[in-house]
Amino acid sequence: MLRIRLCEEAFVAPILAGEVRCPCHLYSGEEAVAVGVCAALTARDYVFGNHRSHGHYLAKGGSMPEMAAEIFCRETGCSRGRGGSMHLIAPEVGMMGAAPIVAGTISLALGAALAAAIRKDGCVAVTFFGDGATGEGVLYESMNFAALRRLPIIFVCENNYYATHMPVRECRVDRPLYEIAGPFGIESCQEDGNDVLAVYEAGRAAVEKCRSGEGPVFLEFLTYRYRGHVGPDDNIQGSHTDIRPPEEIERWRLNDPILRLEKYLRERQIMGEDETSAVRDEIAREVAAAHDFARRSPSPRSEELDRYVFA
Amino acid sequence: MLRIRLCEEAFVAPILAGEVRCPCHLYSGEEAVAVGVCAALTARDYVFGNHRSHGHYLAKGGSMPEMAAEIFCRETGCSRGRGGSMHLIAPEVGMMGAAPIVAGTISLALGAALAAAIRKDGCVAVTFFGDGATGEGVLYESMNFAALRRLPIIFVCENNYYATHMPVRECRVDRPLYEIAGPFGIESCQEDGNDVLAVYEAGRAAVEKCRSGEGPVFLEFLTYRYRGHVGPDDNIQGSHTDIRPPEEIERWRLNDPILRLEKYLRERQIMGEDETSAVRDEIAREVAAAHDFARRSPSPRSEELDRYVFA
Amino acid sequence: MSSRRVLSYSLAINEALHQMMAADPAVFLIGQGVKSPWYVGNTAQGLRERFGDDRVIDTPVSENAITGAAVGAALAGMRPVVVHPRMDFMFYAFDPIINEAANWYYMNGGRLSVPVVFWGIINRGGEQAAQHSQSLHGMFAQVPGLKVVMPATPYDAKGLMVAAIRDPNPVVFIDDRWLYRREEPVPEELYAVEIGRARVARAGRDVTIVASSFLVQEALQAAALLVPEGIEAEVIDLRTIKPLDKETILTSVEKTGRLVIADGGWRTGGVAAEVSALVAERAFASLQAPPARVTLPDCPAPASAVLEQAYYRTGEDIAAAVRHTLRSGAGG
Amino acid sequence: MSSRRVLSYSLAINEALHQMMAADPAVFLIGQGVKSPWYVGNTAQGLRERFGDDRVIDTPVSENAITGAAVGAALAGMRPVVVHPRMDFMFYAFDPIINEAANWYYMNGGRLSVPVVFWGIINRGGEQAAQHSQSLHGMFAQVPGLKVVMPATPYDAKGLMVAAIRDPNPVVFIDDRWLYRREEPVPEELYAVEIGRARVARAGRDVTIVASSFLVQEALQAAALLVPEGIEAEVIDLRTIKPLDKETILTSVEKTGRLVIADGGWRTGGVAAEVSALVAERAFASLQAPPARVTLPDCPAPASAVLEQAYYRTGEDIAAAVRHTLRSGAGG
Ligand SMILES: Cc1ncc(C[n+]2csc(CCOP(=O)(O)OP(=O)(O)O)c2C)c(N)n1
Ligand SMILES: Cc1ncc(C[n+]2csc(CCOP(=O)(O)OP(=O)(O)O)c2C)c(N)n1
Ligand SMILES: [Mg+2]
Ligand SMILES: [Mg+2]
Repeated sequence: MLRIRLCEEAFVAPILAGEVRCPCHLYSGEEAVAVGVCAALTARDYVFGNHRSHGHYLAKGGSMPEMAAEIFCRETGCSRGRGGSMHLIAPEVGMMGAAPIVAGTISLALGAALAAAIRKDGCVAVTFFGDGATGEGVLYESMNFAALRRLPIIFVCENNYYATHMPVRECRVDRPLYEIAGPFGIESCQEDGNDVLAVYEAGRAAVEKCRSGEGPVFLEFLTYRYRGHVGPDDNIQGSHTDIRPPEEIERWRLNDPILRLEKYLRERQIMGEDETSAVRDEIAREVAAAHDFARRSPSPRSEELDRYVFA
Repeated sequence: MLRIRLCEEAFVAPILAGEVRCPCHLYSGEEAVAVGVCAALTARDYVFGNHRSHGHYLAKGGSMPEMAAEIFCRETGCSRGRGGSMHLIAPEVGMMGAAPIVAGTISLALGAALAAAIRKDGCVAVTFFGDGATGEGVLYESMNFAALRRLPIIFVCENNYYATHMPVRECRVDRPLYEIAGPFGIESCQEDGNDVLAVYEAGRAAVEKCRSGEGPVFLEFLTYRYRGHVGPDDNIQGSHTDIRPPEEIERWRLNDPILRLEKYLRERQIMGEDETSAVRDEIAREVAAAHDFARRSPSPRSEELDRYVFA
Repeated sequence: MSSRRVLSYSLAINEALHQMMAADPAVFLIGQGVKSPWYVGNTAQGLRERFGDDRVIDTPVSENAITGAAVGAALAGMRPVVVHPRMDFMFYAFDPIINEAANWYYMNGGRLSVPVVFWGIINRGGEQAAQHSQSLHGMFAQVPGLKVVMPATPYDAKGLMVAAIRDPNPVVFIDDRWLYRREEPVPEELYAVEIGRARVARAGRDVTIVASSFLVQEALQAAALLVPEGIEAEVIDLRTIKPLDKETILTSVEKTGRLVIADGGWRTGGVAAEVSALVAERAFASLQAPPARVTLPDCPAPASAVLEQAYYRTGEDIAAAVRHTLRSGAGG
Repeated sequence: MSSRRVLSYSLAINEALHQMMAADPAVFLIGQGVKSPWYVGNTAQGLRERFGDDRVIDTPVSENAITGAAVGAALAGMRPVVVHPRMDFMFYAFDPIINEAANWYYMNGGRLSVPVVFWGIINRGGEQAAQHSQSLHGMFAQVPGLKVVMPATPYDAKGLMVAAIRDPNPVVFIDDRWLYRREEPVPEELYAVEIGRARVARAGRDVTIVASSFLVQEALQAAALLVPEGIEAEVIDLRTIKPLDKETILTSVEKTGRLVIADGGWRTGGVAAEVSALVAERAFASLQAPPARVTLPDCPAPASAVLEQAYYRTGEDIAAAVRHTLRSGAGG
């Protein structure tokens, strides 16, 4: 989680300086979801992300320097500078890609699960999507088909209470989100998405179900983003579209998944402050090196504009 | 119901003779749904149909001769021969149209309900669709939006247990269909779709709710088609795709909505056999006249091919 | 009022919406982000405050149903404008736009028309990459039953939005955020710009440049670049890409004998191909050189700004095509 | 085995599927109606019995998710064929086809390719009207990252299906039910027809007729009609409409100097427009007359058989266009 957090926060300055130009949807505050779920997966399992996937990519084991380079749109980026922040991919560790069309990757994960079912290879597919994606019909189509064929797919809904400027209550009636899976006969539950251990536990159980042919599973995690919808702060950046009450943000700051885990580790004397800060320093160095790598990397060459249209 | 039944059955011969060529999805067996629901509506309320809408059109008050002429693809048809069986329309009585893209008209009815809500004119919109349409995501999107804005729309699912060659159990898990509305906070229920009085009662209650701002409502009606998916008999017509067990068809034949109503009327001495057969004769004459009108009508002229591209 | 009042392109759209909503209670605006300038810039400003939540409707992320709802409301007598803050999102809504709206009037023998406006915003650049950069005007232009307008100026942005709303048919209104800050005098009164009518944006005798939307400005810039070289280009702003104003195009090419078409879509089968085919069919004898197309390459939009710069077309590219065309000898 | 074995167009597709599924366990077939000849004729016969429900998957009516699932399975290493028994239904699936599949390889810098086949069947005629008659090949041809094939013969139907499945990129495979009963000798062994390569279906010196899919047969019929008039038409079967085989087209027009393009899509912005624009650009000096297009009018498909007859194009229409072209004097 700390790797994600520090890496995310390190983008704030370059974004504000205009050094990073592509739209960055930062994951700060939501780290426990990606980390908890991905900890339950192996590198052969599949993850599909959305527009806010820095965390999914890192948690699944993607290379930090390649991610940073991609966000700087450099040739050394994981998508060779063709994709930017919203297209992070690392097939070698099962991060199959991410894309910003809301709900557009849910059916892709469905297909990966179908592939696993056809091959009977025991792999599991995970689709990460936001509360906003529950507005898109393709989610329901995907749940129906997954349930019908008992596919090994975990629908992970990151409910951070907002879809851009719209609170979830303006996007659907006031009923728990996870209930949408019920009519398809899909087991679903709502969990505290800021408690990484609870997330892991839910993820582990879901993976186990999927591996033993009892999928799919739908998991709703309640969480919160500390940053703007896009970039560090929607209000600073001019569009003044962050309508979230400051008290609400403050409340969630106190509920920080990283602070909570640190407290847990401290209280159980698993890891003291010294160790934590050593880890923090080490990660800070890793992040600095990744950014360095990105900054030093060349941009794609314009003569190679139409490379990669066809394989 | 009898008008629909006799009108439908009168198409069997011309279809088999190749005199009617457009794809006809006959409604025989399902009449109680259209009749019961539309009896609860006024001409100002909106109905949108699907591919199997002869019954919806007639029940809403569309002209039988114009429908027959349309099915014969004549210039005098309700769609002037441009649409055929799958495009029946009578805006003057609130039959707003029908179209065969599965689930494609659900959102149109949603829009009519939205129009009614904006104008606050008390009108109600009804969308008729089959069990097959519950596979399409746009239904869920429409339910969500309708619920969010409490729109006066009734989702009428005609569950006839099959979507072409697919039994409903191969289209979704074995759970009641009407449950899909629950997670959106939409009141829903399942009714006997072959009991016209029960359908009417459910329709009436739903209309009342919608008119008083307590919509939307979702109604699932269990019913059965006696004919093929398209045309009189899928097996006779060569594609051999009617996989329904003969006993099942037989069972439903005994559960005929028209026989049931006749029995009800007889038992309560509201209408005896004599009266019934007088009505039957009168309808037979009406149907014959409608078919006559259709047959005598001219086809569209080829010079007018591109009339009606733009208004 | 002074017709010298200057207005930006985006506020010209905003004014059209204000005036049409005030003039006709059947008009309403619906779509993702109408409450949020992040989505629609200032094109919707003041509308919600003035006309209320009932007629300015922000929505869940449900492009298919919301677009269909606009179509259905139009069938029920309203005049909806449904906005897609990025055209890329419209792929979810092709069924209601094409299968339903475009076909409805025809397949029902003219019994019900569909006075809906599908407003799609081109939102490209800024390293947003392939799914957040596309313009789908070339696809919509193929569809019978749809009209497609692409204003290049604030004046036309207002006038074409008004015309689109008034039109009894489904109209796809396409703007480009790169135009939003462009300013010019815009009349304060309500007016319409006729759909299906192009505009000679600059008269010239040596070559015809046909362009639309953002590329009209680039074409004018190309024309300016060419003046010192003794080349007088005629620039035609299509304004409507479906149906095309054939007469204006043909008249110009008959005069100049040479044609360069600038279009913001991909090369294959786009509007530029249609204009080229049209001219080849109808003004073949006038053509003194092969018609040239200046379009996006057949390549998705890249993220990297370096690649973006190579990807999008400019006045320089158009000028280069003109020079090349003028060097080509008389053919055929 | 005898290469004289005669097979119908639909069974040629069926054989391609049988052989590819037998050859490669990664190949599977998914879509509405693969169990039902009402949907897909006999193209899928015997597959379920042979390869089981796991690899021949009939589905609920959920075009969007099912098409997306095919894309996702391709990313996960499979070689899915997803069938749409009518192209009209594909409008629900434009997001996975275009936003996702077509862009994936590019926007991820070549990290993962998408070996999926989008099989769309043109199912028109029979008074099915506007929503059950459309061919969307012209739209797919616009999209970078997609290949689009339209076999006209049983031989090509088999060979192009094989090539489409083997191709590492998303390929749209389009057939027309009006071709299903056409028969010719088809080799029994597994073979591929190269994507991107046209075929001279008939050699001739007076005019080039470019056609694809069903209209190739009509073009050949037109050529036969013209022989008694002393006209020798060269007929080019495009086979692949994206990417176009430019060389074959240009070589022919350079020889004949005259061009008629027959395409089964609407007129505006279709494949015919692209071919016309291409030739005008690249073989302008050879053109002795305006290129002509024989396409559907810009009109939705009607129901009435009388109107259908006026709507769809035939060999007669192509022959008439050829005669007109030959009467046109040298232009330019
Ligand atoms: C199809 C589509 N419609 C609209 C958008 C614009 N959009 C970008 S992010 C977003 C909301 C996402 O909200 P949510 O799914 O809750 O994810 P979060 O940003 O909260 O993580 C929207 C609507 C989009 N990208 N794609
Ligand atoms: C978008 C779309 N996909 C597939 C079809 C093919 N199709 C025609 S009718 C039908 C099934 C309809 O079943 P259901 O909704 O239950 O209605 P019923 O025919 O039983 O009345 C299908 C899949 C279609 N018309 N539209
Ligand atoms: Mg959210
Ligand atoms: Mg059914």
